[in-house]
Amino acid sequence: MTGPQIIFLAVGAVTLIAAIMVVTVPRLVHAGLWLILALAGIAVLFILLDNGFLAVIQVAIYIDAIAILIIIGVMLTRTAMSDTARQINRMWLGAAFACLVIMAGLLAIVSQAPTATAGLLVEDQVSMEALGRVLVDVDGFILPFEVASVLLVAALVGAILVAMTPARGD
Amino acid sequence: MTLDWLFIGTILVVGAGMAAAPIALQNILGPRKPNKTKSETYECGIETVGDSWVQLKGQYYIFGLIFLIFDIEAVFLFPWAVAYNRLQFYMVVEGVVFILILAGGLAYAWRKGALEWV
Amino acid sequence: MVPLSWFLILAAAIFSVGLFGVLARRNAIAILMGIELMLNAVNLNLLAFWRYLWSDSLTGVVFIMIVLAVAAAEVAVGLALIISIYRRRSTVVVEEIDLLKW
Amino acid sequence: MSDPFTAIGQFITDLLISIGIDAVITNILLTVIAAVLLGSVVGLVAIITIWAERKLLARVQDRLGPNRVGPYGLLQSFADIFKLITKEFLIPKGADRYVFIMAPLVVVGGVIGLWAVMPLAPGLAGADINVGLLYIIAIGAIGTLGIIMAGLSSNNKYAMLGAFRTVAQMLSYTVPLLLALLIPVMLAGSMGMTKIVEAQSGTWFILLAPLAALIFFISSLAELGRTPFDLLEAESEIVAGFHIEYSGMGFGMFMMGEFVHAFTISALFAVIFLGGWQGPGIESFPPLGFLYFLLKIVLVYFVIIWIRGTFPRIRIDQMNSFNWKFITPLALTVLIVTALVDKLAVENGFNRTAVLLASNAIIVLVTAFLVRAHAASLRRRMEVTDRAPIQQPEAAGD
Repeated sequence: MTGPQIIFLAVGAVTLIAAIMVVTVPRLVHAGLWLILALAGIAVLFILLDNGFLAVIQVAIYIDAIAILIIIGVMLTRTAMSDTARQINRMWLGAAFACLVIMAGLLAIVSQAPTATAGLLVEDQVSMEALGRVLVDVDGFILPFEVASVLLVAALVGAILVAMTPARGD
Repeated sequence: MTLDWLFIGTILVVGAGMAAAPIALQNILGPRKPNKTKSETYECGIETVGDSWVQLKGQYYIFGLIFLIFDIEAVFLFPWAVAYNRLQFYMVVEGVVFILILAGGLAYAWRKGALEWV
Repeated sequence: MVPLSWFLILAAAIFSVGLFGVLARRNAIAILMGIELMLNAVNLNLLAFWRYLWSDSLTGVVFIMIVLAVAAAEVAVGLALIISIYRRRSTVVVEEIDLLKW
Repeated sequence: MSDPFTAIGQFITDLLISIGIDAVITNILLTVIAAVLLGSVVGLVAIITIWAERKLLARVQDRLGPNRVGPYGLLQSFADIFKLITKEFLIPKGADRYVFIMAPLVVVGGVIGLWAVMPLAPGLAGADINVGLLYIIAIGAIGTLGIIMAGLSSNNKYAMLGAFRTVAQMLSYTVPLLLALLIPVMLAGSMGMTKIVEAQSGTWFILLAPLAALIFFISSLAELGRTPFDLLEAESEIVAGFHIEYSGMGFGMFMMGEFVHAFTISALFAVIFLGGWQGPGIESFPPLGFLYFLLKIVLVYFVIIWIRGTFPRIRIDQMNSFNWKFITPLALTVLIVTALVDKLAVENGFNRTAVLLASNAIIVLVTAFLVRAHAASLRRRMEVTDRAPIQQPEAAGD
């Protein structure tokens, strides 16, 4: 057992428990807070995978923006469904079974995964400058880069259009 | 590199500890005589009616939404900004186009009246 | 060093948990949370593969950034739809919004 | 190897290895000790900051300020701490116990965590990661989460409304903050905080990007919830907002988080725009850099207190439109103009400082003209309708 392995097991266990809590706790606000813990666990795992940039943007986007937005959404729609109401639908046993089957399938595939060892990273592979360059290079990812911008604007426009439509009697 | 992240993890824990220690200390030193009136919700002396879950305005969602979109924009733009000094002119223009598209989104929200505090 | 398979197993487990949330939860926002968990598991998988097998190119990192952008757009529009439905129908239970038109 | 901090670190490392501790464990141990030390020092600095702020604010308002406990009232903050510690920690009825207690921890932890990447002196920075600035943004916004937790768990209508208003304000003002921070990154060519400071060895960024510095400063004030943006915690008008149900040290920790945050923002401004530890003579004697850094922090912090003592509070709709209709479009314009002009200037061999200053000046002039025209049209409309001036001319205006 090396240091990273111990950290992986601890963080992985916390992440998994948090994920299970997200889908099982009855109070939705608590589910949101557990979701934040799970996302933070994933960020630590990103650091273990030697990519500090993605770890930081995981916190910046998922925890600071998406999770907060979800909690705001929970608060806005809270009166529609009380926390004491049934949160799990009638077919949850079937769903659990299906998930177990899928997990078994995934594990079967994972068992065939190559036993690769991580090579040493050279500075260039984690350098922000190379990443910034490849994002706007015509031989790089210029198209996804600009399309991402269009996608974000489309989401912004669409969400404002849908959420701002006045309801009856509003 | 790894030690840097260890440092960050430790200081985050220490930071939380800096807040936890006084609160724990207060729990030991401070008095603890709870009574019914004391643990009532504080509402300037008026008795609380109903539960605390007031209906929030949809406006908060719009602000969170615009923040989310610009947050992601920034994440895409920060690597671009780091590489800025070594980029050719057309690459800078691509970044500017990226910003302009999002500025268009902001202009739409403005025209639609989503930015007003109601 | 942590073996690659550990990351893959953890990602598979988180993915399945998220899928359970999507299939079994009644509240639409809880379903969105399940989807976020699944996307995160996918990201973890992508980054593990990038680190162990393709660390000589930046494709994996850019891929994850795009997934983040898509996840954000999905949450933005999804929540807007849920809020809109809530305003019109006063419900967020997915079983009760199974009509295409009302 | 020449600077004393590396030398001291090396000395302690050698010492520990020589008494038979494994090299890796030594490194880990030293890192943890350094982090604990830095975190505690920052936490303690807040106590002095509170005294300094109260004293200065009192002088601005022609009062004496704390002067009973200790010389010049220096021990006043400690007296306050002892008072708060001996109070009862109330958890209101129906509150969400664990979330309620966790909330101040998240707020304070997030603020102190910012110091991890702060370059304190040449060769002395807690963690020199290459995404330092993005880390600042990510962890800096964690406070929002703490506020939401406090609001949700208090089981109080006012706490909840206050929390969501605060969150809306913080989220809104993060947008111009993000856009303004892109400019120093562009100029420095790095997100590492140490690299940003090193890039300012010639000219400080406040000269290259004065508007970005101003936008960063204003939106930081709003994130802090400081005057003139303290309308959400206005003690004299509405109850305290999201921390209404916190008593004793729970409240004290939110307070401490706020003061440490103000201090941290000053430090960030000093690092990003005022050259951090840069100053004359640091090459020959690096520890001097620490002194320069401290001086710059105190300078910025003084300006924050000065503003607090001077400006009135703004209304919530003014706060909102000031952000979305003035600062954010301005930040977008500054970003685009800087990106294009700087590239063209550098490619054609112009002087970077002169060109950037000139473009900033032009933006200021155009903005002033537009705001003037807008205010004039508002005034005209008011005269035509002959109504009482319900709506003030744009908060940003004259």
